Parts: sequence; structure tokens; C-alpha cells
Amino acid sequence: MKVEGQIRIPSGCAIAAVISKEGKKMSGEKIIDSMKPMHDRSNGLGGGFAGYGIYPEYKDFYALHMFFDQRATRKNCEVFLKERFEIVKSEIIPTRKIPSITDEPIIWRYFVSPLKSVLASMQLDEKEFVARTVMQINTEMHGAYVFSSGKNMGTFKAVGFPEDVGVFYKLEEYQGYSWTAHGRYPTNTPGWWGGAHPFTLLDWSIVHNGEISSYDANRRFIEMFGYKCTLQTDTEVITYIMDYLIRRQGLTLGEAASVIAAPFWSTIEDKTNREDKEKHMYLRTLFPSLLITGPFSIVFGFDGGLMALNDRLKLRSMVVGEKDDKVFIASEEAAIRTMEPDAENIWAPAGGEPVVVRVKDGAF
Amino acid sequence: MKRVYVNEKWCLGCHLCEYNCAFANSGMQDMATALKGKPIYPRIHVEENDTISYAVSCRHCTDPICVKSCIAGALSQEDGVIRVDPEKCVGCLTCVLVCPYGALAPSESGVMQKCELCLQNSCGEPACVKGCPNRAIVYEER
Amino acid sequence: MNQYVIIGNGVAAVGCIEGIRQEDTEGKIIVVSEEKHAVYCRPLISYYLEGKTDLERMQYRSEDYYEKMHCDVLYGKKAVKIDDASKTVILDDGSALPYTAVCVATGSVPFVPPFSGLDTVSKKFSFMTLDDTLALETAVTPSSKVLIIGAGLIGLKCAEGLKERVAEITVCDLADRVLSSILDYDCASIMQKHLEENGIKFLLNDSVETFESDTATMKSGKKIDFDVLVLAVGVRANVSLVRDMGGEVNRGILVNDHMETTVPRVYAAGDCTEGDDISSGQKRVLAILPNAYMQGHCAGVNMAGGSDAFSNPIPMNSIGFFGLHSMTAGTYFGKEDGGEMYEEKTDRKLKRLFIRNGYLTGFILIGETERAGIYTSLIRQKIPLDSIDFESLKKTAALVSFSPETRGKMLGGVV
Amino acid sequence: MGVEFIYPEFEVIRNDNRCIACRVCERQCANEVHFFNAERGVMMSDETKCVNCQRCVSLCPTRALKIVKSDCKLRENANWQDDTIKEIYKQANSGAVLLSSMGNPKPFPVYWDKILINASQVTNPSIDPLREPMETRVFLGKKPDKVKRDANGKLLCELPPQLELSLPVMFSAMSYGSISYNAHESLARAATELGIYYNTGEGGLHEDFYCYGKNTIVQVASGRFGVHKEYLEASAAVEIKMGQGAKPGIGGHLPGAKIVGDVSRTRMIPEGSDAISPAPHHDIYSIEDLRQLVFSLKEATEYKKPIIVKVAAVHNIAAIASGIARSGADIIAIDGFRGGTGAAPTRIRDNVGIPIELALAAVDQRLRDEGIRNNVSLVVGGSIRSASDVVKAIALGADACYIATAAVLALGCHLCRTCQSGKCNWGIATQRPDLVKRLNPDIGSERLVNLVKAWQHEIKELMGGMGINSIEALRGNRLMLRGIGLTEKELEILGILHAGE
Repeated sequence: MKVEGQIRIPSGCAIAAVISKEGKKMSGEKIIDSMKPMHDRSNGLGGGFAGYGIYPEYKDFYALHMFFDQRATRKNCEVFLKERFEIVKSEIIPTRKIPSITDEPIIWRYFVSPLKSVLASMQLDEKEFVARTVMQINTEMHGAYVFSSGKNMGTFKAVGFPEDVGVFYKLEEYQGYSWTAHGRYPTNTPGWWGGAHPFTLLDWSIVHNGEISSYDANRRFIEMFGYKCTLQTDTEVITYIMDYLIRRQGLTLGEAASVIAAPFWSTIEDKTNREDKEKHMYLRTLFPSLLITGPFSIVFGFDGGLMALNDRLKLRSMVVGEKDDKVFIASEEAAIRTMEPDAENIWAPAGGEPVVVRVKDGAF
Repeated sequence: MKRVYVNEKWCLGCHLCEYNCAFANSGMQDMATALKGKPIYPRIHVEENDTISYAVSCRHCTDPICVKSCIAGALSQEDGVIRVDPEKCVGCLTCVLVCPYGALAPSESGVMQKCELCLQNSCGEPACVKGCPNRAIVYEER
Repeated sequence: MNQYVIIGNGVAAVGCIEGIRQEDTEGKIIVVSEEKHAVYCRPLISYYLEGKTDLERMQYRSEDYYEKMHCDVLYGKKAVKIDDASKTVILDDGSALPYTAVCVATGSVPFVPPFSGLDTVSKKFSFMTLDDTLALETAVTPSSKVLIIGAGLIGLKCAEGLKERVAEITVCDLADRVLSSILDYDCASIMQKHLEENGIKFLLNDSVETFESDTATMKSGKKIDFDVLVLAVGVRANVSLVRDMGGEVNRGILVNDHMETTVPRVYAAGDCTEGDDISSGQKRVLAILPNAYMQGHCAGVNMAGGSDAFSNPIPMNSIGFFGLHSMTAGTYFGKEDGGEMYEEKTDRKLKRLFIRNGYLTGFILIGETERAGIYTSLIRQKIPLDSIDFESLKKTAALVSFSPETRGKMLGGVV
Repeated sequence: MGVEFIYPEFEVIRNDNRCIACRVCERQCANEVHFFNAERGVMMSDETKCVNCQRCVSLCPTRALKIVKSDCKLRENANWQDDTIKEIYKQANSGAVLLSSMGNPKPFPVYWDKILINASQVTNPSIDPLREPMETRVFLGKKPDKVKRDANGKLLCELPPQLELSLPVMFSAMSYGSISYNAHESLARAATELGIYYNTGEGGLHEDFYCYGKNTIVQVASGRFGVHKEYLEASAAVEIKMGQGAKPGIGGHLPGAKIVGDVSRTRMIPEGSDAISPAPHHDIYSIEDLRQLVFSLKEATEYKKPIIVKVAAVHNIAAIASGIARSGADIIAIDGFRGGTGAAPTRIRDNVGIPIELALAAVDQRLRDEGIRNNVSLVVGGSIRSASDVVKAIALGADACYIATAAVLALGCHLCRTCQSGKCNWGIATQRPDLVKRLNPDIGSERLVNLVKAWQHEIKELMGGMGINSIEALRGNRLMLRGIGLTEKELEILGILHAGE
């Protein structure tokens, strides 16, 4: 049976996220709990989390979370990594044996810094170099898979229900200022650890619910720029698109949202602010192939914040709530209530309207 | 009032209007039965020379000289439409003598007939207009 | 309130009523009708005899016509005088009708020459009115021999009307040809031949010397036995009312293009008038139905305070006998008058177009009359022949000979 | 007669019970097939002249006529088929190159018909175009690699010239001369009403049609007929015609008989002279020469108009397109081997070039592989027959489609394929005034608008089914396609999976 990367698999999902605008640290416990009332939105074939601000002691190093199929693969990979990076720490990611999570691969993490000499010889900036290296490992190194590669953040994912995955990874032991979570309902796969979400590249992480109809148009476009969509998942392609628009093209989050969930032409034409109108016309004309159609709700995690976004027709549920300095996002209100029974201002953002939450400057 | 107008730029001289007219006013269901093997007496006629062609039918003048001239009181105008009462007409052709458009001609029986815009027959809209393959004849307000 | 008096109840009177009502829906209209019939189509009397129409269908207007037009009709009354001073019309019963404006539409009366012995003829008729016709109808039998004096329009239509009802018809005329008022000799010959083929006998260039009961002795010496005599020698415009009040009268009551006589507030219309003939540029009595209606209408509009001019009258006639139609219009200027003629002639068909000074002034068409109105309009509208393709038009009457612009106006707009 | 005789291809079947001898067929047949036998009072026909254009069939008021293929056949032979043999007879008679019109009629595979479109079920919703917005607008033109900002960080919203289309369909090049004035007027008016473009072809732009310039693509072809500054300035875009799908590798020849009046003036050549478009542009013998012409035209139009380079789909089309994409051209138009023509040598029409589906798939993939897909927009033509062909083309990677045969069909063409005779009974491929007037542009433009609007509805329906509400998201979205009955190689070139995968 084919797994992610060999075939495109549609899936339904649950997503949830929380962030402290004050940068206050939270353990992973609450985000695990949030997934419990949405149990039926997953089918046990994938769950995962991303936490930001969890590695303060290694915040200047790229945290590579990796799956290996066997020891030998890890050995080979380490050789490869050492040619490119200074590895400041290499360790197994702590997990807890539980009956509901089985068949785990070797799960490892490295805190690394690119070798300056290599960067100079390749004429690449640091991020581009890391991104390319991750892409290279994931496409060329059989049995090795980088599933997290940002700084001071990390993703944790597995085949299983998300609440079990959280327990498996002992997330209660991590402290982060923001967390995202994902429970997966793939339609035809036995489940593969690498195929679980969130999907990440560098600091970007995405949890996503939906099945985008523009997938291959987006994929074939973005692959022109060095990205390789090895998993054939929406989450992966959306991550690359966000990376391309924000890191490579220098768009703001709002501008990037206007590309992937562009307003209808009629809406653009009706805009009275000339500058705004011109901007939207421009972005839509310039990046037609990055428009994402079909249902999606995503939470896009980045260094210092989260962005929630629905497709422009709002074909997937997504609600936002607040309490004090915290903002909660989830597929269902029940998930928010689990994290914060007294959440206020619960609302459903309109299609195509990004909700950006940033941690205030200098909070961490 | 809606009238039949012709645009000679688009007239092909195919004469279909004449046949459609004759058929529409035949009261028959089938054109072949109505028109096969006999001369036709349409209320519209195509005039043509080497370079142009166009169809002529009653203009439904606002000040119709034919109505004024009819010695039998058979022609009348109601809501702008000029009609002939075949019961009253004696076929004297005075209307032919006065119509500047040559739009009137006798029927097979000698009684006059003319375009009445297909308002009274089963066609319901001018058959010449409906059947014109090139929209050279139109039925509209001008 | 205005009161309009119309003397006469023919087609001119109807035109007058409709002209008045176009301008004035309130004013009172009184029609003085000598005949005891509602307006009927007088030219249809021959068709009545022929059986092509009947009394009901001969009605010119609907039964409730006068009612709808708010007209009072005084049947069987005759106007004997128009009193200009009191602005009244005096009737034969002595009553007086005050008028704001009056229209004289008295038509014409038959002209009967003083034939010797005419009083010995027992069955003699004019052929002008419905009453004449009804009387004639009862007088003829299938064995009747009819003598018609006059081979003009009236005489010949009468002959055609009687043909199937009687045994024999003879038409005599002083003129050398039939329809001498509208046809030249060649054209008349074609018609005559056709009439003869249909059983009408002619005695032309001849007239009655004397009548002795049922026998007419001709100037040529011929004797003709008959039992019914129809007198259709000619008509005279009925002008007396206007003449008597001092209005100017020639062969008809003189009118201008507003149908005004020379007496203020007295208008005239129809066969009793003498007006312009724009084809000849002269004044003429144009005793034809279309003119009667249009003159009446014009008079009516002007009587009621409107302004209308009937500016392009011409003589014209469409007449057919036994299926052969002739159409004539305008004036036939001969070479001597600077005219020229275009002619097409076959055995049964004839076309003569008369042209002078670059205009069509008249035509005669026999047998082929399709779209003749196009020629008529050339005369009436005085269209210069150099503005059209007359070379093709003279062969075939069709709008194709007009310029595209003219044609565009004619066929592409409201006319 | 004798050895030269070839039995007529068609038979005119006249139902005598229905024929009323109105003679409409006679009046409408420029080939003089029908005539009236006054003695017998019946219509007759000379079938040797019939080209099966169906004009008489369409206008017969009593449906008394039909045209059928003659069943007078040579002895069956799978190798020496009837047409093949008759072509030999014709050439033995004439000694000439055989000429044909319209597109390749041979039974080559039509890949559009071996590709199936996806629809949403359960895992994501289909979209009802009657309820939700469904966007078909596209912009053709070069898209810059990098977003630029001013010193304050504000986006600089400047783009190279773009063509905006209300839907990804345009009327492709047909010259004034090859088609009639009224056909051109119909196309121009329809394009304007639809918010798309029509293309002058290589015959110049009639002065009456400058008013439609905003929706006009003007062509610069190897003959350079009718090209001058005002012509270029009047347009929305300029197309350099390097080749045509129906006759790759050869030029064009409009006989002097058709170079009359306005046609001669518009082409800027003397009346009666043959208009011969050379096979190559004699100033373009290589790709670097093309770049010069592209930039000459950009200079002439002050860089305000996109430059299109149109090529025929030939064997190494992907490499050719790659070269063009780097030549400065904004748009590449590729014309497949089934594209139509007013006249082409039969052998060339039927044997040269490759199908547009394969060419498109190869070019789109190659440009992506080289990372230069954004340099150009891709427009494809050469027998786009329906809304589903459009959807498939877009999903394979085209930005827009060119249609011409479908457009002339809408104008009344019955594909009799004898345009070269100049006696088009439908008033399309002719310059005879009496025939030209048969196409009333009021009707013609209305029918074109109807056709394209109908396609637009269908495109929206198909998109809605796929859960796509904007055509941008369909472009290059090959996952929405599956092949049926195709070989591994064909699937590989098309870049699609087989149905069931």
C-alpha cells in the first residue's frame, strides 16, 4: 500500500492552537487536552504538535527532529550532517511507552549550526542552506526524515490519536509560549510517522484541516523554486508556499494571506482604497499559481506568533477565542473551552481573513 | 408601434420571406402542402437588381393614403395597423394606384391582401422576420 | 360651442367629419343628407349590380359611425341656401341651421342633354346613386336590351354591372373612343376590344338623334331597339349653393388648397369642387373618390381651427372591366406641349409614361399595374427623375431605382 | 470525362414531396449545384459541384434537402483507400500539389478525448457555480521573479504589460483576406463584448476595426503585410507568427484574386498581386534573431504591449519554447497539428506537426523544469473543441486557449473544407460581396458571444465539480486529470496518472 509521498491522500482533521501574547510559557498539557473533545475528527492514523520557545537554551541552533528507520541510517546521516554543520547536541527524543503508540522509528534530535565555510563556498544564506539540506535529506536519504528544523521550536508527531501522541512525547515536560496541534483522519493509508502533522520547514509550522483543490497547481509552481513536495500533502505545499512568499519574496504575513486566499476579483474591484486595491490586483496577478482553492483552515506557526487562515469560501470550521493574554484557535469551540472554560470573544473568522497573533516584542 | 423594417445591407435575396409569408397566411400546418405546385401570393415581395435586394411590405404609414383612397371602405387602420377587410374589398386596385411603396397586391381571388404583421394568423409574429436567415428583416419599434 | 354643417353625405362628408373630429371632439356636426341612406360607397353601385357586394358591405363606415362621431344626420333634407349674413344653412323645409363653418360636399349631378323624344322612353335611368341603382335593378330582366348613352367611367361600369343580368348591352358615345376622359385612342382601343370580347356592343362617333319609345335613331341613321335606357353622358358639379351666395364658381366651386371657397367660413370638398391639379398646374374638377376624402378631411381640419393643406391633388383612376385593369394618373402632355412619352405595348398590355421637364406628369397602364403607386408618387411628390434611376424605373416600378438613402428613409423609418 | 472522371463525392437528395421549388437552394449555392427546370417545374442538381457545405440544407424551408456521401465506391482495400486513390487521380489529372482547408481530418488520436476530469466527493466539497463566485479571469504576460518595494517598504505594484481575459479563451489568428470583413467584424465585436481578444492574422487591420483595438491582437508574420506603426499601436498585443499548426514550415499564399479593394489596401499590396508569406521570416534564421524582432516590436510599442510568439507544435517544441521564453517574449502561442487553415498543401496539413496536448504538456513541464515558466504565458490552439478541452488544456498547464475553428463554426461554417475555393456559402472564407453579406455581424457576434458564454458556464461547472473556484488554481493542476487507454509513455509525456490510479 502506498504511503504519503507515493500518492496523494486526502484527509479530514482537527486543529488547535494557543499562544500567549505576553510570551508566558505554557506546558504542552493543555494543548493535548484540547484535542480530546475533537477525538472523532481524527482516526488514529496521525497526530502531532508544534511548540515555540521550547528550547531556550539552544535558541541559536537549528533543532533538527528526525526519524530514522535504523541505526545505520542514523550513522550515515550523522556523517552527512557533520560535513555541513556543527552539531552541538545530539540525543534521542524522550518518549513514553504507551500501548496506543507502536512501531515507532528511531526518533532523534540534533541542535546544529551551519558551517560558515560551507555557507561561503555555496554562496547561500543560512536559512536557505538549512532548507536545502533538509530537502536533500528528505528526498535522497532513504530511511531518514527531518520533520522539524527551526530554532527554539520543535514538532512532535506520530501515528496515533493526537492526545496519545502528546503523552508519548511527554509534552508536559516542555514549556512554550505557543502551541499548535493536529489530529488526522486520512482516508486510505496505514499511516506513516513522517506523514503526520504539523509540517514544518525552518521556523514555519503548519497544521491544516482541509483538502485543497489547487494542490497540483501549487505544487508544480512551487517546485520550480527548489522545493520538493515529497509527501504530497496540502500541509507540505502550504508550508513551502509560505516560506517562498515570506522568506524568499519578502511579503508580510497579511500579503501572503492575500496571495493564498486572495479576495475575489469583484471584491478587489469594489475596494475604495486605491492603494489597497492596486496591491491586491498586483499580488493576485503576480502569483496566480499560489492561490489556494478548496477547503482549508490552517494555523501557521512562526517565530514569535501564529496566523490562522481560512479558505476564501470558509469551507472548513475554525473559531478563535481569547482570555487575558491568551488567544485560542481550534476547529471546534469545545477544544477552546477545554483549554480555557472562560474563553471570551469567541468568533469565526471570515474566509480569507487572516488572524495574526504576535507575542509582544522582547517577551522571550 | 412595432413595424417590419428591412435592412438591405443584409438581404440575401433568398426570397424565403415570401414563402414564409405565403405559408403563414395559408392557414395550413405544413409548408409543402400549402405551397407546393402553385403560384404564391405573399404579402411581402423582394425587389432586387444585380447588387442589392430587399423586401418590401406595408409600411403601416401614420397617414395612410391607401385607407383614404379605398372606394369600398375596406381598408382601415387600428392601433396603427392597416388591415383590409376581404369581405368589403371589390378588387378595384385603387390602393395599388396610390401606395408609394408598392406594398399592396391582390390575392389569388383578386381581393386585396397586405401585410398585417401576422397579428391575425397563427404565426403571432411576422413570419418574414422570424424566417429571415440574416436578420435583414426586423420587427421593432423605431 | 362650434356648430359645423356639412351639406352632402358622401365620402367627402366623411372626410370632413373625421377632419373636424381630429381637431374638435366637442363641436356639433350636422350632416344634411339628401339621400335617405347612411354614407355608402358610391363607386360600388356597379359592383352591386354585378353581385360582388351587397347593401350591407357597401356601407362606407360602420353602423354606429355617426353616433361614434357625435354627428346628427338630417336624412331626406336638402339645403336650398347658405345665408352668409346670418351664417345659416336654409333647408327645403324652411328650417335654418346656424353654422360656425359649413362644408359644401354636394357632389355632382348627371348631365342629361336635351334629346328629342326622351320623354317617350318609359324605362330610363341615371347611374349615380344607390336609388338609381336599385331602380335599375328592378327594371332589368334577363331578356332586357340595354342602351347606355355614354362610354365613360359611369356608362362602362354600368355595362359591366348589368352584363350578366341582361340579354344585350349597347353603349354609344359621341366620342371616337371609350373612356375618352382618361384614355387616349390607343389605350382606349385595347379596353374597347376587351369589352367587346366580353359582349358589350359599341356605337362610337355617334349619338342619338331622337328617341321614339323603345327605339333610338342615331345620327348615323342606325336604329337601336332597347327596353332599358341608361343615361351616362356626364356629370356636372353641383355648385348652385355657393354660386347663389356669390362665391366664385367655374366648372366647380373654386377652392384653394385649404378647401376654402371665396366666401369666408364656407368650405367645399369632393366632386363639386374645382381645385389644383399639380400634374398640369391648372384648376380642374377632380371627381374621384380619394380626392373627395382627402379634400373633405382637409376642409374638416381647417373648419375646426386646425391647419391643413391638400397640396398635391392629381387626377388618377384605377378601373377594371372584366378582369382587365387600367390605371391612369396625372396629365398626358403631348410633344406639342414639350412632353415625351415612354411606351411599352403588347397585345393586352400597355404602359405609357408621360414626362415633361424632367418630371413624370402622367401615366396610363393597362393590364400590368403592379406597384403603380410608385409612379403615382413620382407625380404627386414631384420627384426629379434625375434623382432616381428612371431608366430602370420606367421598365419596372420598384424602389430599387431610388437612391439607397431615399430607400433607407422609405423602408427604414416610420412614414 | 473518361479516365479523368471522378464520381461526385456527395449526393444531393431532394424529397420531391416536400420541395416547393422556391429556388432558395439555387439562389444560395455559389457552386451552382441547384437549378430550376422550368419545363418540368422541378429543381435539379449537379452534384459534381457540391462541396457539402449544407447551406441549401440549412435554408430549405421545407427540409426537402439532404446531402449524403456518395456510395459509389471503389473496390475495398485497406491499404489503398478510396481517398488515397482519388487523390492520385486528381494529381494525375492536374500535376499539382493538393490543397485543402481547415484542420487535419485524419484519424490521429485526439488526446483530449483520452483524458478525464476529476470531481470532488466527500473529502472536499464541490462548489455550486450558481451559488458561489466562480472566477475565470486570467492575466497573460510575464510575471516578475521578485517582488519589489520602495524605501519605505511599500510594494511597487508594477508589472510588465498583461492581457486581461474574462476567461482563458481567445479567437486565434485569421486574416482579413482569408476570412471576410463581416467575419472579422463579428470576431472583433464578440471579443470586445466578452472581454477577450481576437487576432488579425497576417492580413493587417482594416481601418474600420481600429475602434476594437483594445481587444485586438495584431500579427506580424513573415510577409509583414499591413504592418505599420499605427497598426502596432492600435493593438492590445503583438503576435509574431513563426508558424501555424496546419502547415508548419511553410508560408502562406493568398491568391491575387482575393487581393481586391479593402483587402489590398489593408495588406498594403497592389490589387491582384499574390500575397505570399515566406516560409521563414527572412530576418529570423535563429533564436537570437527572434529576440531582436521581439525587442524591435517592444521598442516600437514602448514596452506597453505584450509580445506573443506563435509557433507550430513540432517535434522539439519544448526546446523551442524554452528558447522563446528566454527571448523576451511575454506569451508563447503553440498551435497543434489539428489547427485550421484557409488553405494548405494537403500533405503538409495531414502529416506535419504534433498534437497540441503532447506539445503543451512537454512545454509546460520543460519551462517548469528550467524554472522559467513565469517568464511567459502559454496559449494553446489547434483544435480546442469544447469547454472540456479548455479545462483539460488549462489543467495540463496552459494559461489560455486559442480557438478559431470553433469560432467559425459558430459563425456558420459547416466544415466543408473548401475555403481555398473562395466561394464560401456562409460568407466566412470569401471576398465575394454577395457571399460576404450572408454573414450579418449582428448575428455572428451574438453567436460567438453565446458560444463563449456557454463554454464559460461549462468551465465553471467543471471547476465547481473539482472544488476549484478560480481558474488560476486549475492551471497546471494535472492531478485533476487522468488518462484513459493511454500508454505509459503517453501518460509520462502528459504528466498525468491513468484512470484508477
